[in-house]
Amino acid sequence: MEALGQFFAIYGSLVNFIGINALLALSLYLTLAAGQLSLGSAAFAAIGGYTAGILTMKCGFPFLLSVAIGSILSGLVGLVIGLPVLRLRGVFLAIATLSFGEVVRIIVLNLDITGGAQGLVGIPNLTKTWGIYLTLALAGYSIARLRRSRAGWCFESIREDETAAAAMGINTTYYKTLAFTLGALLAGLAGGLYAHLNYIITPREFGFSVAVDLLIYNIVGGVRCWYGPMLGAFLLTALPEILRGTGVAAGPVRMAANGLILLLVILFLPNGLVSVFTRPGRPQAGLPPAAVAEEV
Amino acid sequence: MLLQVRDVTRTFGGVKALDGVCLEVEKGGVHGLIGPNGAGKTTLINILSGITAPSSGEVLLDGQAVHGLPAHRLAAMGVARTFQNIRIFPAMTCLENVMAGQHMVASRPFFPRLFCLPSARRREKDQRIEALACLRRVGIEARADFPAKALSYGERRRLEIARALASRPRLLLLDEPVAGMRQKGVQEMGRLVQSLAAEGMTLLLIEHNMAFVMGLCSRITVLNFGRTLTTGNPEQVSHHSEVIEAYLGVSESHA
Amino acid sequence: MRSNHCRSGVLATLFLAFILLSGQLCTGAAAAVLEAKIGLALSMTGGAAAYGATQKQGAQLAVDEINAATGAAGIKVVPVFEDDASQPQQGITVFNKFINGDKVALIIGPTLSNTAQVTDRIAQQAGMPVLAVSNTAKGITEIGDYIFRDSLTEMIVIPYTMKIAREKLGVHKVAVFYGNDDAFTKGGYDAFKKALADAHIEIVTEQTFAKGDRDFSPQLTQIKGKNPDAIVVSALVEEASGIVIQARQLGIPASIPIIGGNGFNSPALLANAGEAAEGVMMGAAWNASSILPLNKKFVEAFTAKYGHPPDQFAAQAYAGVYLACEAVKRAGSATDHKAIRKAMSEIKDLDTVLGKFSFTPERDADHTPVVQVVKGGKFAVFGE
Amino acid sequence: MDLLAQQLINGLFIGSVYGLFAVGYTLVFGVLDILNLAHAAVFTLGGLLALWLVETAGLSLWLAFPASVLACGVLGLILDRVAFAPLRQRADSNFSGLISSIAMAIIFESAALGLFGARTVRFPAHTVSVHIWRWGGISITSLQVEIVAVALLLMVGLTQFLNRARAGKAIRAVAENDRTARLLGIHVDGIIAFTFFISSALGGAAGILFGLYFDSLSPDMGRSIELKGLAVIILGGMGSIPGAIIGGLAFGLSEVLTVAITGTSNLRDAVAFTVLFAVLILRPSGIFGRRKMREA
Amino acid sequence: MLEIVELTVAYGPLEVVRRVSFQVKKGTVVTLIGPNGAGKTSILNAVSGVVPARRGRILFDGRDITRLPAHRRVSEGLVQVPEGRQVLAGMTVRENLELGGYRRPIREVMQDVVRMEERFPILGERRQMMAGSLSGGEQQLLAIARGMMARPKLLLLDEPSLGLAPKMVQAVFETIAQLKAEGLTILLVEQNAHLALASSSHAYVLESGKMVMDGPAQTLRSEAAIISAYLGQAI
Repeated sequence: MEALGQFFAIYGSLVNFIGINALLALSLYLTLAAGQLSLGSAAFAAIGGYTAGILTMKCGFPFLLSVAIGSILSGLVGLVIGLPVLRLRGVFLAIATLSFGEVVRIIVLNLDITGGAQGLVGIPNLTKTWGIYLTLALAGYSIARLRRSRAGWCFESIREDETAAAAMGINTTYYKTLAFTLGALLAGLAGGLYAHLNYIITPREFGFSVAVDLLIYNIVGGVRCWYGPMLGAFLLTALPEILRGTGVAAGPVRMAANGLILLLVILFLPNGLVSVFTRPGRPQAGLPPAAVAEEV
Repeated sequence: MLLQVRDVTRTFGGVKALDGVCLEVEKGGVHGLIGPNGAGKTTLINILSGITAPSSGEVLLDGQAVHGLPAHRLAAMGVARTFQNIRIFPAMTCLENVMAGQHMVASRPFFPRLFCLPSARRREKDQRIEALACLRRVGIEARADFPAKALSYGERRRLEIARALASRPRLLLLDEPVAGMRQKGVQEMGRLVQSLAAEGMTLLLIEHNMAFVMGLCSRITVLNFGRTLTTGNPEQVSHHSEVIEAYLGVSESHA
Repeated sequence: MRSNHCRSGVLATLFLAFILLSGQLCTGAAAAVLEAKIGLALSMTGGAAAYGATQKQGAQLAVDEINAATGAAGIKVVPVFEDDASQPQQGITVFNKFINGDKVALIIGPTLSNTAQVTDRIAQQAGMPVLAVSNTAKGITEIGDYIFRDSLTEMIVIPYTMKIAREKLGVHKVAVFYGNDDAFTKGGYDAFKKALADAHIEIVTEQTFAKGDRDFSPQLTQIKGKNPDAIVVSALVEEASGIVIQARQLGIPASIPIIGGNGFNSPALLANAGEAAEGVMMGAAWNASSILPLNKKFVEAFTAKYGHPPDQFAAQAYAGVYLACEAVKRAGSATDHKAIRKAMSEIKDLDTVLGKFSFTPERDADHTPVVQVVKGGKFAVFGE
Repeated sequence: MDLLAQQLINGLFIGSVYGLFAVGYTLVFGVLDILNLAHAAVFTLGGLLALWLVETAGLSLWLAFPASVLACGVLGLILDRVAFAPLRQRADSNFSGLISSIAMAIIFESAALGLFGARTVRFPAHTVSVHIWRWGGISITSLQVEIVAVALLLMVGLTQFLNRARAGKAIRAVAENDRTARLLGIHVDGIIAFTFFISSALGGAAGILFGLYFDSLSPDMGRSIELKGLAVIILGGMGSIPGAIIGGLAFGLSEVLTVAITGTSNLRDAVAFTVLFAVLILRPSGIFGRRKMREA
Repeated sequence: MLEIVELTVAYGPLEVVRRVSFQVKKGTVVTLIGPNGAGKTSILNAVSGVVPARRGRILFDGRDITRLPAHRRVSEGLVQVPEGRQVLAGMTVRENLELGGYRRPIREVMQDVVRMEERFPILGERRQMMAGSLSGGEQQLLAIARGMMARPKLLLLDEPSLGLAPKMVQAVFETIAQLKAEGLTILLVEQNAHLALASSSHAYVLESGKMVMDGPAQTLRSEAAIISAYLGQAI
């Protein structure tokens, strides 16, 4: 028990970050689940985080209300942005959302109310570990339950084959936008929790590299299953500490090890870490269908 | 008439894939659409299912103009289809593929599911039973829990049809349902099509296997170079000299 | 259906393995008489890697010197260097590890003010003394009574510099150029703005750049068009060198001085800007050209060991290790954080490479800044 | 008037730098439809390696330049072999390729950090002689002229290579239809490796010129240009060589004109990325792109 | 010249060609006919090396080339003109021709390009046009000419009449007849059975991945079975 206490004393904050990153990864997962590659989650987290932080700090709103408003505002922005950008596909969508993220970051940097580069300082520390994990559990549960609902079926069908999904009667525009908006809502929520974790948030914490990190969590964890992104977030957030623990020297070597592990996962676990846990016995053979269809 | 196609033209970058095509499909009939490769058959099916819009012309479904409507609206009006290059959802199981196909007819509210209400479980159970029935219908019930990508070619075709059936369509468009199948599979597919027609479903099918087409269809339309060559019953069509020419090439007597 | 296959047990197993793994780290600190374990949280990778690297060099030099003289000084330093990757998130874990795992006497760092805003609160709550050696942002020492810093802030350095500039150069209208996406440079800008207002100097234009920018010509062109008496720049040395070179290339004459703050006080400015740096003025916490024996010895030893001269960050880290040792020595304990805190706060007029050093009652550095100018490829004290 | 003229020159110049970076970037995208996010890391290594050759190995720049460009080409071959070739048959190859290129970027950057240190360094003074010409209030340096010239030369040269040389035509054939290319007897895998070689060599060359002009090289120097490079190849049309250069110029000019017109530089990047966003929405194929929008 | 022994081609679980054997003698035109999906294209692709043979052997000029990479087979003189023409639409007509001779010395190629443009005047007229802007028939001629640029010993023609207007079909088959007269060996895949049989000496009939019949083209032309394979028993 003492070891556990010791563990939490050192790694309590890491546990918090894992929870937040898992939430953010889930928010991206929602759009990926509908087959859309978005890199906007970091920007939505910024919108939610700054809104919530400012409301608590400057308007004296209660914590939960601030976080809720931040999340809803982020969702609304997601809706407005989603409608035009979701006509794009693949990397084009990714880059459009990325440039949206840059614009958000620069706006935050230039506003007075956000504290500019020095960040929003002095946000009360109200987010608790149990709060993060309760949210994560609820979000994870909801997303897991979403799977068999109408929207869940639509997301999955669109991801698998958008044309076939449309021919089956799915209003693809509606459901893509829905996925995007829900993702923004969740990212905003995670941002709000994050803002109340460390007394301070700065624009740099919501930049390009964070957006890419979230994508990496999803791909490494696996996007075929709702817990994949959480697993990815867990592993990659903890990785620097694991490497620190195993005595890999600080600095470039640790960074290289980080990159190497990412590379190995991509090369050898095509469906991410979750595929390690997929029960064998279910036949998985076969080329992607496109290869078959083309030749016959 | 369930379906009327009037003077439909579709161009792609200056090339006319369809050029003034007319077509009428009776309610409850099995209508064949044949013609050599590149005749525009698939383009026509794409227009009828809303994947592409016609450049000009009209499509009427039950007397109502539907051309240019998006695919999901046409599906809501009872049009289902399969694809020539089989577009099943490879990562889902067969049962899941069919359950996804129930989109138009199944009620799946989120909140009862979220709270694990019995109603949600009951509903899902019913839908599962119905989906299994669709799989049974096409003869791959035993594959229900297989991932779709693990199926053989013929099974994939059938799965795609099962998925289309799940939406209980009025009009089913089949794009080469027996391509690449062996004789036994062809016969089974023929029986399936007949039984569907017997239940009052209307079918429009593209197929190269003439035995299949001739044996099943009450009427056949022949396309060549984007135009309607002729429409008639199998007997008329198979003895139509232009049809034979289109298929076998210019025979020497004509050359 | 597939959700049946999702097993949370897997997560739990991983988690357990992780706990076991980390348990190994916590093999407690061996107790030796006055063996001072000092945690140094520095940015060795990421955006601030260049600063972390030079800080580590400066600190290591001090550690080596102190340990070489252990017999006389009666104290042995065991440094624990950790990389926070320039990220607050990792900084927190590093601090928690220092406090609860390594059980260090005190912590030096972290490199970035943004990180310090977060980590120092943790240390304050845990009653762990922290000595900042590079944070210059507002409000760091206000976090609590366990937070000290030996880095003179821009708020002190810059007003002094502007006063001198106005008196000696007759500067009346200036252009301000600063990095607006970085806490240090933005803080410097705030300090400049306040100092300029206090000194009644007019600002003709304000321009900004972003961290990592290499091309400053559009902004400098705008500035040139406004004909200021001087250009006041708040930048770190990477950007500072580029700004200085490009200003001169664009034909802004040497008669219009460029005035900077702490960020400019680095040999990298001389190395990277070369001749263009001639005449650049800066307020700084550390006098690189000081001929005081302590400082001369430091510069020589540093240059000999690493092959390049030290910068202000190295000097402040170097001084920080000495200050930390002094506090531990006076407290007579490497584990009594309260005593170390008290001893630290009582340091007065200690000879360091920064000059005669004391802590203010607010635990900030108290020593006179210096206004330097680049002359003949070297830093010189302005007006001397 | 001088002011505006000078700003236009500034824009032309920085635009050429963006273009130089983007040329190699866009080449790989044109052939493989994959964003190679390690391009920025190769760019950095190119500059740092040339510096090391000049400073430590004592070579003249005329030797160091080709040597390090060649070395970067070899890095490109490694990149292809390790990060891209193994994924090529995978259905999600541009998803996973994106991630593996990020992994390689991390590894390359850590190598730069480990080998060359984190400090910002520069080529020894007078490695190249610099002239400054002044007319009235306008000034241009010889290096600026040289870089614009190199950018234009590369644009023309590379376009000519692709249009006239047999290997260039083979690259275009592979880009258009790799199956047909194979039927024509083109060794497709070899051509792809060759494309990576050229692309990375160009990236390295851009890194050296960048380092020479700005007198500053550091392991993270690729980061700030990476995102802008992405913007440039979208503006120019992915895969289009003239597009990359002209897109670079357009992006550079949009930056300086924002500064010149508004008088402040706070919104410089925000305007640039808003333009990018708008271009994506209104004309996803870019200014010079003729290719259809591609699926993910 | 070409001998196929027990060739099986499969995509994942799906075997599209099962144990097919046939041969093409030097200087002859041999046709593979059969309905859509019979596996004709897959055989050609296996011979060209763009899809792997799952089982069986491919012998060319007596040499086993089953494992030879595709680009090396072109050097050996085994050249495919793919179905649907597959010209490089974004490149000019001339560039398409040049790339046809990719594996040959550049000087010879330039001479051959000129020769080819003389032979197909329409291609000469359009040499600077994008190949994608040609009509279907012109594209087919270009594809054949491009294939000839490799100086093939054996030309594999996949559905040259596909989607072409009757007039163009005739032009294409006239070209094939000329090539045959010049002594070129051709393996032809065609759904236009009459034309194909008229221009070839031997034919193999495929159905569902299996060889169901073969014989001299003249004999097969009168076979009712051919017609039934295409139009079903109804005729």
